[in-house]
Amino acid sequence: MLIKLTGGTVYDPMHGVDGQVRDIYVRDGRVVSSPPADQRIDEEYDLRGKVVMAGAIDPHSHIGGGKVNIARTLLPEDHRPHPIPRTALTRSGTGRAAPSSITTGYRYAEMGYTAVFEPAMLPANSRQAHMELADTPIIDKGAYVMLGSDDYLLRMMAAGKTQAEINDYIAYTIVAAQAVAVKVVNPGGISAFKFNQRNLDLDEKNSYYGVTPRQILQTLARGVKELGIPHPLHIHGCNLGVPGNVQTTLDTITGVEGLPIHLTHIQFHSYGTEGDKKFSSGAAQIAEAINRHKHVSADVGQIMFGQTVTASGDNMAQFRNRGFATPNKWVCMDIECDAGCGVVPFRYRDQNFVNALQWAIGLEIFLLVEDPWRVFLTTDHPNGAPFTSYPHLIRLLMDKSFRDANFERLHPEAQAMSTLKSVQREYSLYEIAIMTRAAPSRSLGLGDRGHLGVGAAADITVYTPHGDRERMFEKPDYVFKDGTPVARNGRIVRVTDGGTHTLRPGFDKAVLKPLRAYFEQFHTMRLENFCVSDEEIVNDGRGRIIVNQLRAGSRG
Amino acid sequence: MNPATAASPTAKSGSRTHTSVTCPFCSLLCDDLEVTNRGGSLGVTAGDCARARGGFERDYASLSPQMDGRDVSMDQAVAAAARLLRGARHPLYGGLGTDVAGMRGLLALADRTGGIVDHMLGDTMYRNILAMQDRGWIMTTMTEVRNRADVVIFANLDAVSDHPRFFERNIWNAESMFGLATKSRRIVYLGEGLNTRPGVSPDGRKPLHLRNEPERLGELIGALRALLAGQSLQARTVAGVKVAELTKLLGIMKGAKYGVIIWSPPRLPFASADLVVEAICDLVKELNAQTRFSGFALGGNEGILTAGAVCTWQSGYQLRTDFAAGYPEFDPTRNATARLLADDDVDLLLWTSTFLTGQTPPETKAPTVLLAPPLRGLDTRCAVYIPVGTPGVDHRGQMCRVDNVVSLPLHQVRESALPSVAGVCNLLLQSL
Amino acid sequence: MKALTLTLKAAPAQRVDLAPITPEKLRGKKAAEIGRIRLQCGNRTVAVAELFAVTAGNCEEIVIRRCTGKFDNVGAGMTCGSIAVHGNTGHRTGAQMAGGTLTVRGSTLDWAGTGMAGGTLVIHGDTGRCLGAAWPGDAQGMRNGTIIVCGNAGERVGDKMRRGAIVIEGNAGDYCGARMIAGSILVCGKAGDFIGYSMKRGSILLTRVPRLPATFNDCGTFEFGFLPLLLRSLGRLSHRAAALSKRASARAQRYAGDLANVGKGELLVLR
Amino acid sequence: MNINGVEIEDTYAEAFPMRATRIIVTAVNRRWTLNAAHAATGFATSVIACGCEAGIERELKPVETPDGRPGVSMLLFTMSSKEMARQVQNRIGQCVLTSPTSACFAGMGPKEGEKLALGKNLRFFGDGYQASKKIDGARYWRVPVMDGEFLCQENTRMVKAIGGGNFLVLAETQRQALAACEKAIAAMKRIPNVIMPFPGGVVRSGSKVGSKYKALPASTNDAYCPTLKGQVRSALPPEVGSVMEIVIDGLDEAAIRAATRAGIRAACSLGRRRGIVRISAGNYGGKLGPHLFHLRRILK
Repeated sequence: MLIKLTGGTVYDPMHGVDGQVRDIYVRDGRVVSSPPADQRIDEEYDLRGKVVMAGAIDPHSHIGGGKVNIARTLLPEDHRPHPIPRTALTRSGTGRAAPSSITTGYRYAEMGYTAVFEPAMLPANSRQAHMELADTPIIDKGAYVMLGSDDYLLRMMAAGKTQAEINDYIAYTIVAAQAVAVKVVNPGGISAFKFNQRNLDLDEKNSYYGVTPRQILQTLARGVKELGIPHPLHIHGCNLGVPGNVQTTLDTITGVEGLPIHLTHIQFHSYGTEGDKKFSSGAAQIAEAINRHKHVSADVGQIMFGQTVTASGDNMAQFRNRGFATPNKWVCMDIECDAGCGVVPFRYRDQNFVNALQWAIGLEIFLLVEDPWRVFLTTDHPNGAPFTSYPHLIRLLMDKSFRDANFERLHPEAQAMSTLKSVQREYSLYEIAIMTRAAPSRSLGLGDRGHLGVGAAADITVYTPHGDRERMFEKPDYVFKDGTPVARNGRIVRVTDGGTHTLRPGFDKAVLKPLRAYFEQFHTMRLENFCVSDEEIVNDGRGRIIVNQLRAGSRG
Repeated sequence: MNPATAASPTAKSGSRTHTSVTCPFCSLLCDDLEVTNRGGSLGVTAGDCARARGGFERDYASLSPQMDGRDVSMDQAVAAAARLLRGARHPLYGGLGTDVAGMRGLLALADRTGGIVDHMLGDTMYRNILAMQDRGWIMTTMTEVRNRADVVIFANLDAVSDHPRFFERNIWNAESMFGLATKSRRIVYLGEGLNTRPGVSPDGRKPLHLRNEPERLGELIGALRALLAGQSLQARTVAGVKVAELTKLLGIMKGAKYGVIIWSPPRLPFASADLVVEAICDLVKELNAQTRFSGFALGGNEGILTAGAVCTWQSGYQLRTDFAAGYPEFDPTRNATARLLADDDVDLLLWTSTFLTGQTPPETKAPTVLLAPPLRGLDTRCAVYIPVGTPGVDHRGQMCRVDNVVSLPLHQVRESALPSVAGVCNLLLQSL
Repeated sequence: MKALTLTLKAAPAQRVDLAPITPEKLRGKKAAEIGRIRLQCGNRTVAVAELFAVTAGNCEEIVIRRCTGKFDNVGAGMTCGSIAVHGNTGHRTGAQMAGGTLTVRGSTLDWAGTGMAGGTLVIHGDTGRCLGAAWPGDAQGMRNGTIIVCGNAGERVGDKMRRGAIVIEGNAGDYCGARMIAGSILVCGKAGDFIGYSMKRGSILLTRVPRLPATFNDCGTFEFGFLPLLLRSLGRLSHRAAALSKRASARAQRYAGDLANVGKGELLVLR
Repeated sequence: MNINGVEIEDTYAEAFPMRATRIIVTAVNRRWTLNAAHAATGFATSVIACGCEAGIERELKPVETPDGRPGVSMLLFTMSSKEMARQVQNRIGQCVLTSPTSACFAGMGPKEGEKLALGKNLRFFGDGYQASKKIDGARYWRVPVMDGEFLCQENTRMVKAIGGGNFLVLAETQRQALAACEKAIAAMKRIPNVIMPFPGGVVRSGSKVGSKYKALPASTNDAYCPTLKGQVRSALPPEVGSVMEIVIDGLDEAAIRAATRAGIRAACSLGRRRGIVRISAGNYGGKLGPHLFHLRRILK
């Protein structure tokens, strides 16, 4: 089956293609070079006047795993006004802030996304995360395994184990949990909360292990690098949401000794304490630090106004924020001496000073970070806003007058505290293609995804250009997943099952013996059963494992 | 093959022994069982308890699919069941005693046929879910209890009656991660008619036992909350317990470094028990202003947590969800099995039960399709009976554990020709 | 102009969602159009005309005859006009109603008046559980309006009620006024166990001392100036309330609680 | 024009816009309604120094009050809505809330004028133990106090009104002037929507604008002081030995006209034979207010 996409205006930053008119050929799910003139074309799509990009990639969206299902359970009132009826083709579902898994797959595909990454998979919960992701159709999935408050790591660090030994444990955990990257959330803080510590600053010791967040960050970042994990350590830092945490974030950037790191939902970590209300934007400092430190990338975690739910592994922060729960109900969990989670519904309001400034801070970071290869477009779904607000966010980045009009509706004191209006920058389509495709793909080491070169997987999204960029990005004309047309004008036309991105870093099998003993001694499940097997993911052919390459030169 | 996994049975002299087997017959999902298969008959040789033995060691009869009591082929049975489903104006998918894959299949059917899903223990589940949906909670998981809890309060339950190995695995475990001497844990029982012997510590220390009237537990918890808030009560006794004793209990709770209060929805068998659960959850939240305290819910047998979890991620709602309108609608009282059947609201019952109990569907005028293992003595008098295997015995599977966070793989411990629930659902879906 | 009348022809086998039949949704529609409205019945839909004989009339004033407990959401969401039901109704009768008058000359099943925001709901017979209560997950039950039940009510009358008034002329089940946030409930007959469970604020008016929860403290007997106002107001819709309004002094014994939860609610036993 | 031989001078009373509200106070019996109402409307003769002008409009029978107890309706008049809020809060807070068995209600319809806080702020006296009740669309606050519970409606309404209606009774002697005024007040009290804010409804110290003392904005109306007849340009005929004034605040012109008519007629009922010489009115040449009440037109 040979498909020709004819005459589209192509944006493919991985190959430096910035709006050139090109034909693209797809055979058996892959982009191929132009065939001989006499080759029969099975299907042709006339894309003259259309914008063509690779399928979009969301590197940070909470779409599966225990805390998401807790959020779903917690919010029947958010589902009720948002029913999704079944069709002859698609299953029914519900929800907006925490949509059902099947609906999540459809919605992403309809928006032209072809891969989404769950960023906070607890090892103890990895099986359920994969089960939920398996029920998220069409898109490819992947998950970052959460380390840093797990007893085994902290125990190893407290005992002075070597980096090599720790690397084996990290590698083992990635493989066992079927992960594609490593995430750390409030390093050591989730554990500290279980010992009744209510805050844990970068250099504050966990009261039981005596280990500090800085040490954990360094150890994990180094391990990730040495193991050749493509994506740098994915960091949700200390002091999330605390005014003044901009300093913690700057210290984190400089505190990892040049090791590559990715700072996630950095908007929530960019707060100063200036002004009458002791809350101000640290965006300029953060952006300046990212511009200067080339080893750092970030995603923003933009907030949008309206009802959502915050779901995080950081139960220390979530417990601290419980008073803001709207509606007034929330869940915190301590989990398996491994991690935790907190789910707090939240309503961001443009007439609330803090919320308004949070909105502005996120956009300031987007616009002040110069290199779009190092800042990714996220709302930390659903923490900042549901992922369905991406087209709106893209318009805010691409359209200054629209952005200013929205800015002028903010709480006046927040306007006074923000420099957003003085920022002239408008993102180009090329830059949007970088931050939503090429950059996440490169950062995660997805190889054949996120670009349109020969050999690339044919995940392709086609838009009709429109002055209103929100309209343009809301409902792409065509979405191809592995060469199959799955959505047309924002409607699903074919339901497929995506694959699961994983990594297979090598580790010394000697790590298994103490771990197995440790599980039997302390845990409530056996090591063998803790591992998520390949066949659980393949699931009789419904799923597929994609093993990504480690970075060259690594130990793997 | 994922190189990190390594579980394979050992074979010797005609028998095969499977280790690290997960037991699907109670929601603890103990996975340290050893199951020996001698020519297809199973024996639990390590990690056993009455439930595990009752599940693994039960006998199957050689039952074929049936229609109205007559043996038919699988194809005929599936066709008949599909015909019933197609014609149904409001089918109920009940029982739901199955694994993740089975539940996925049943939900696909329910969505397609506009049916209702409810579990045989749906009443018990909603004691927790309603409380959680109204107020949220602070909860903990089994490994945390095992390693961290210094005060453990059992509210209206003894744990061992429904989960025989709870104390062995989580309370009197020999070692703990953080140097907690498990023998020194403070155990408290609330309620009557409890087997409190397991609560005596290995060094002989007796638990504290307050004998409240079980159905007035909510009032007792309310009194603890009032006392914690600094209120004074005119009442001298609460639910049959002296206020002075409650004050003492509150002192123990406030003094905990990591306290855990455990309840079990099936052990709150009275109306509006969700309000009692809510009170417990509120008390836990309030205690966390100073110290660390968590809730922990037992119950959840017969796969209800699995059924609820899968239904939630696929539809947004827990069970008692109705797909009749073309999208999920949730009504925890109207969509309750007993009520739907009593009021003749549904015209077809598809009943699934593969674990320890519930293989006899409830009485109803509506035609019934039964998916259950071919247990000896099974009553198969219904419109269509389709024998299925037991997940974790006859085929692989996955289930969610009692603490709602951990899921475990289920293993196949004997050869079986029986289809899985998921397999039958797929056949039905194709025949609709 | 006489009322628009729907007369049930034959009882349906499955439950029917009657939410599309309210004055504001039918406004401007002719009888034939109304007859063509599809109602969800089990997993199919049926036309109104298949179930009911439709007699043209003023849509602001709807009469439903021979109604049965298979009909859910009767009058749900109505904002104006009136619906008079002859017969029984199913679940969620008058749910989320915000105005107008809904009268059921029979009994209802559960969740009548859940999330009600205004208007008047009168049930001549009995009602099931969770009258005027909050739907699972919702922060508030009844937010305004008045409910009168001439018969008995099941458990959890006014659960999480935020404002408005409920009169139960007969008996109320257990957990009456559970988690009340504010508002008033009058029980003329007997109230069940666990009254006022976890109530924050609000008043439950009783004619006899109930089984008192341990987390309510006796405050004594006093004159309450608001009682005559409230009883007179309720008396316009309820004979029993009117009788109490004439008979009772403003004196009542006050029990404060639930001390487990703020404790600013009260049980008032009329003297 | 004359009535019973009393001359009605061809002049007018000059009145000015004010804000007004009506508040109903009830209590266990008549005595305690009056105790509360007298205190609440006390020291409220003139906005010049009292901030407000207030008085009892009438007593209410139990069937007329919201809670079925004896009551009193009071009218309060101020120069601004802000001052009204302050006066109501202070007077109800200090004089009604404090008065045993009292309760306090709005005396105006829910659609009239604009909203005015009544119990809305007073409730905070309850220190968190106050409770609200909404009955028939109106919110009430229940404030726990030492004798039980103080019930106070959350809001009343405030309307545009008129202050400074008046007439002067010119008589031969002090005693005769007072007798005429007492008659007038008795008649005027039957008129709704007005109060006569001075003690007993009568003022003997009418004033003129300005003073020889710079600090004073007003001073005695020397032209009407009988004892100065020989020293100043007196407005009094020789036979007049005493002048008294009745000041009227009312919700609208019609009410003031009705009160003026009833008052003058009653005063004149004593007639010239009993020493009542003339009825006049105070004005400032039309400079002070837009409302002019021509005596002769009113009495026609």
